[in-house]
Amino acid sequence: MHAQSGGNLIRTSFRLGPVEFKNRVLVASGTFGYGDECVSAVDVNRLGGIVTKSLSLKPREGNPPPRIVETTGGMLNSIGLANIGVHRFVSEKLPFLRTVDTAVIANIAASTIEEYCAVLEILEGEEGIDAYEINVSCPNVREGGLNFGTSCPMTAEITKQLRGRTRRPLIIKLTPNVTHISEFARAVEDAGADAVSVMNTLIGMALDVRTRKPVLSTVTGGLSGPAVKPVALAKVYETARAVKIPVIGIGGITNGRDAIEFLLAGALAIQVGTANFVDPAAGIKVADEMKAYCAEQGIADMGSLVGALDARTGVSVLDSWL
Amino acid sequence: MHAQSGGNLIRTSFRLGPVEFKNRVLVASGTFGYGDECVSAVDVNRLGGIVTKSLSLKPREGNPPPRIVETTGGMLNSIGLANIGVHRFVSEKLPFLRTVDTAVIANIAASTIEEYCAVLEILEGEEGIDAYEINVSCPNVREGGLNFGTSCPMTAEITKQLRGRTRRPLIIKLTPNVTHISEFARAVEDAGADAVSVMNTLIGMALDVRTRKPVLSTVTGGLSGPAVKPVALAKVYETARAVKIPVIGIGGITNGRDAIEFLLAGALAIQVGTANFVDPAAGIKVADEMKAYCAEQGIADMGSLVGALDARTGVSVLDSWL
Amino acid sequence: MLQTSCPVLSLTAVAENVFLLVLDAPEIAPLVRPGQFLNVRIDETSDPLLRRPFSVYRTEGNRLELLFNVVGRGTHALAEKRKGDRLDVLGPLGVPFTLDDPGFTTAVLVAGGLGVAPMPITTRELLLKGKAVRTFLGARNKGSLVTTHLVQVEIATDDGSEGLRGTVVDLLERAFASGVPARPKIFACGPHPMLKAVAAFAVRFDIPCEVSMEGPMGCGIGICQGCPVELTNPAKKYALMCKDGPTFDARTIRW
Amino acid sequence: MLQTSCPVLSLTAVAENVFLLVLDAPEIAPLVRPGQFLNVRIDETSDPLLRRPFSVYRTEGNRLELLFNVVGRGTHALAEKRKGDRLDVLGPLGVPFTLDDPGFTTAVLVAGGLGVAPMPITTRELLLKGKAVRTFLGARNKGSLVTTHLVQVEIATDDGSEGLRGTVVDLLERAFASGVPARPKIFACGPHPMLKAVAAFAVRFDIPCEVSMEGPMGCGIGICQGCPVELTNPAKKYALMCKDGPTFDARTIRW
Ligand SMILES: Cc1cc2nc3c(=O)[nH]c(=O)nc-3n(C[C@H](O)[C@H](O)[C@H](O)COP(=O)(O)OP(=O)(O)OC[C@H]3O[C@@H](n4cnc5c(N)ncnc54)[C@H](O)[C@@H]3O)c2cc1C
Ligand SMILES: Cc1cc2nc3c(=O)[nH]c(=O)nc-3n(C[C@H](O)[C@H](O)[C@H](O)COP(=O)(O)OP(=O)(O)OC[C@H]3O[C@@H](n4cnc5c(N)ncnc54)[C@H](O)[C@@H]3O)c2cc1C
Ligand SMILES: Cc1cc2nc3c(=O)[nH]c(=O)nc-3n(C[C@H](O)[C@H](O)[C@H](O)COP(=O)(O)O)c2cc1C
Ligand SMILES: Cc1cc2nc3c(=O)[nH]c(=O)nc-3n(C[C@H](O)[C@H](O)[C@H](O)COP(=O)(O)O)c2cc1C
Ligand code: FES
Ligand code: FES
Repeated sequence: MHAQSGGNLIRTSFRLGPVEFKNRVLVASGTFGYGDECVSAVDVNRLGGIVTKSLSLKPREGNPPPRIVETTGGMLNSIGLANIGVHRFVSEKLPFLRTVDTAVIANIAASTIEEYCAVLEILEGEEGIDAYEINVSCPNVREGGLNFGTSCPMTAEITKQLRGRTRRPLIIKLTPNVTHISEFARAVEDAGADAVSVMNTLIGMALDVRTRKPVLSTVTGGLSGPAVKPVALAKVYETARAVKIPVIGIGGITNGRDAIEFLLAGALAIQVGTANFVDPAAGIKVADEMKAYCAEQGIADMGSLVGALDARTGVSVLDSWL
Repeated sequence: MHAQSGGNLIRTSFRLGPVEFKNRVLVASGTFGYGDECVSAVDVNRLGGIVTKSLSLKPREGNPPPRIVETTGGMLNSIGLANIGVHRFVSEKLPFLRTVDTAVIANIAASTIEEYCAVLEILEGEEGIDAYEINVSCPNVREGGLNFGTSCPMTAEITKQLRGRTRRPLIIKLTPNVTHISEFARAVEDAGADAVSVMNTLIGMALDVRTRKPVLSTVTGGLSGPAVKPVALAKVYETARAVKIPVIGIGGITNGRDAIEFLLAGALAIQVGTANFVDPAAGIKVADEMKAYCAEQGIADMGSLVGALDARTGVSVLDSWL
Repeated sequence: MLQTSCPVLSLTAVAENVFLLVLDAPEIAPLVRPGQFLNVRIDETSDPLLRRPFSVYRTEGNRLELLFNVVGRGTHALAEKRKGDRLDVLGPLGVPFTLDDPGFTTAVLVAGGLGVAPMPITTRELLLKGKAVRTFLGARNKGSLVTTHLVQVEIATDDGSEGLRGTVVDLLERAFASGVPARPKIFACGPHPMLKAVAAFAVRFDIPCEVSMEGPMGCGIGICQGCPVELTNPAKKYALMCKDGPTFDARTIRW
Repeated sequence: MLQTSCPVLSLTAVAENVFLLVLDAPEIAPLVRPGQFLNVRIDETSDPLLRRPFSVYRTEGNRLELLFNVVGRGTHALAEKRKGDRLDVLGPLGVPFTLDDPGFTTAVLVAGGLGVAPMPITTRELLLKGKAVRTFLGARNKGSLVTTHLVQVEIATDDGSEGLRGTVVDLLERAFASGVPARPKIFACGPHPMLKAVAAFAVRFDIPCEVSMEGPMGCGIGICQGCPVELTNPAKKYALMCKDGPTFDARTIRW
């Protein structure tokens, strides 16, 4: 896809395996519903892709309220993966998603490896899904609720199992709540993943000093929004230098400048999350601003920005005395 | 120390071993110099304590500019532990610090375990230091620059070595850039630490899309300020439930409400960092607002708030489906 | 649902800590149904980050009126707006009150505090539909009352500085004790405990009752799942306040 | 150094994208020395989080005047302030220009862009000290020039819309080519590349030169170590811009 901007033809598209994305802006899982909610306000066809809300095998009611709280420059959520379940997704949402002219990525969540596989196998039988994104930031019921995503072997095992069941692009969405995210990226690369998404939310917490209770019913929740952008950029940078498979950058992106920062740090594409709540058309605006940046800088192929960071100093992440 | 507030006597003081702190607000390492810079604008005697800039054995020039960049609701820094070194600290700064009526905590940084010990031993010979805080977020030159603070055995070893050399309270300042900070807290507790400070900065990054360079000369830096508060609170909560030694809460505290949140989550006391840059009197204001809160809520001893969070739901940190 | 940038026509203090904000919103204003709300972006900065939801108070042609209380940093910043400033507004949002229902002839409007906000637009529509309207307002004190554009108003204040000393539910009890209106239906808006009491009252008198709920919202448009309201329905535990509400049949809510 | 809350007396556009902000600051204004700066808290929110540094443009009794360019969100928000709004100000900060130096009789003020900001207060003090003053201003174009409260002004603009077409250093070269002032000392303020060129010029003519530097600051008061300026001194690699500067002898800087 070529976009006319400032008199220049700018190549905005990219490929992931067999899938062509018209631009590098996707909307992040859990921040755009199933793609049909915003239709009246947003022309979804102008997005590079839609990542669905995490789908589980059975419908999930989600956590009790309150589920969200605003923090400085961000928000905490503990939605509890409320979703209609993969079966209703297939019957109620997929028909619409087949009609849109943008890539559709089904995000999968589960509490056992078997459940991940089961959800994927149901979706494998359906047309209209371009790729899978696997949410590993889920409690593993077999391991006393320990998060899959904080265990490198578990994350690799999920990847391996799913890889054996699909030829569609498989993207593993990593959690930032680990010491070295690049270890996880390498593990899933070895297990056959086609790409990694970096990052899911940071664990955070807020208290109400009047009631002395946690604001969220689950005590802690996931932090997202502009506040986390610097952390996400560092994680993308760490990951992109560690693996050969593409990295999709996520975390606090609200405008085209933010998105370009992620590309420079090594992201092939980016996802817009929390910003959709502030402005349902945020994804489209980000895409337009990225094009405007390229026009201004005389960049013909946006892909040339990926990893094009000029790290003048030789100092590495770990040398820096903070 | 009792403070009159709203007609009530409120106990604001607390003890850590032999040291009595007049209130629960300290200023964080690296955000208040050596305590003498702000004297004209701030009555340091109204603070619970001053934590010095990290002291190393030799003076350190610090990193090349730029060393700081503002981010949404926070800032990144890569100061590079610029400091005058422990010898000049003793001769030039300690005499002043002996005259102030507040607790003085010397923060120590080093690139080998021997250097940690050497700095501590020099300070052991001096009056006027009430406690030590050990900054383990430093690259270990022996391990190719790997951060001491992300290795549990290293962090424990530093603690053990220093414990053998002092009877003054020993506080280990933990990095949040690990999967389970509570493991580190338990390890230093076992190694003889008297308390832990939670948390140092999160690793983050910012890019200049015009020059395509990292903004900081070190590429990545440490994120601090209100943006990180939710993460810090969750880390304090996780730590306080894992160890018996006190936790000192740090991260994004700018007002009394923030500070009370940390106490409820389990912090015995708190430190104010980045907020000092916005308002050099931030620490004093936080202390005043904490007292006002207690007066309003009819709390006679601020200590009764420590860990007094009412976690109504039984859901634990790890059960929550983010 | 539309997203438009609306110039402020005026901002006036109408009671203690209560402001009336009038926007020029030719696209949105004509579409609003009583009980719907707007999701307003306070400014372009990230502090506050999220939009803030407000009921529509009144519309008149292209004019869109909101009534708001200053409670935190968002509403504080909103109260600083001046004529000509522009606000990015999403709306109209949510499910309106069901005013067509032929089953009632008297609408009983019950509002606590800023719960009065959706009542003027609701009143106008009810009167157009030929319904009788009675209005019961509860407030902290006389100074915080906003009674304009309402009809048949009865008042309760916490401190007794105007009307009955007590809650709006006490007021309702008293009024109904001296005669239940013909074929009534209650429309209530206010703090959760008040709505709960009104819902219980409605059950006791077996009167249909719709409530307009409040609570934290992430997006206001059904994409974040951040605003669950617990239902009595065993098959569907939660509804979304922003999309399935904010108005609900009171009997469907688990109070 | 003092911290006070100062009411805005006026805010006026004085050139393209340039504003003059006048504050009522009875505690700070009388203390300010030429070349010192203020660290201004833009508002109470966390976006932007940090204060913003501005040179003092002029003082007059209790009046404290700043001149600023709108470049980002902080200065954008500052340009929205209105009379009566209050700003939390830290100041006066930093090391002033050394104007007492008996070694010079003619002060050569060199400013690029908003580097003109500290020149009026400096000019007044120099004239009071009986020094001769010559002023060289560089700007993008005529519309962005601010020439008030200056004396003996010569101008260069990038587009030639006023004065010489070229840089302020070109202007300086030309002026000095037609005669070097008696016992001169340069005081320069502007973007880093310009200061570097002026410093090289001063070395070439062997003229004493002080520069006022700019760059990101964390605290403005010496407690964050965030504002290093690299020195030529082998024993001391960095000075702090906020505490040891912003004015420096140009020869001490590693350009
Ligand atoms: C559908 C709907 C319609 C509303 N209509 C109106 C209206 O017409 N007029 C009006 O004044 N207010 C209305 N509200 C409430 C209004 O949205 C909040 O007062 C506002 O969001 C607070 O923003 P703030 O930044 O000032 O407060 P914050 O700083 O965010 O919070 C301050 C305090 O208010 C509480 N609070 C925050 N958000 C809400 C909320 N959404 N509901 C209740 N309490 C909250 C917080 O818990 C906190 O105690 C409505 C809310 C909803 C959901
Ligand atoms: C000692 C000192 C005195 C100053 N005096 C004046 C003055 O009198 N008038 C005036 O208009 N400006 C002055 N500045 C510059 C002024 O501080 C910046 O323009 C301002 O901080 C930008 O804030 P912002 O939020 O609008 O921009 P931001 O959004 O923070 O940044 C916008 C752009 O400006 C750049 N920038 C940010 N901060 C600075 C800075 N401190 N110096 C240079 N570039 C910066 C950024 O890199 C970015 O490209 C001075 C700076 C210093 C250090
Ligand atoms: C309300 C909310 C719900 C989310 N739900 C999901 C989800 O179901 N699955 C998932 O993988 N990520 C989920 N996320 C994480 C986002 O997709 C994204 O990774 C994260 O929010 C960081 O990006 P942002 O800062 O742009 O929001 C959710 C985030 C938010 C704020
Ligand atoms: C500019 C700057 C310098 C710092 N220097 C040190 C240091 O020398 N030693 C240390 O242990 N922590 C240092 N820190 C970390 C702070 O002490 C604190 O742990 C962190 O900033 C989080 O708190 P805050 O959000 O309140 O700033 C520094 C932080 C900043 C912002
Ligand atoms: S507020 Fe986002 S779904 Fe209701
Ligand atoms: S800006 Fe903090 S030391 Fe200079």
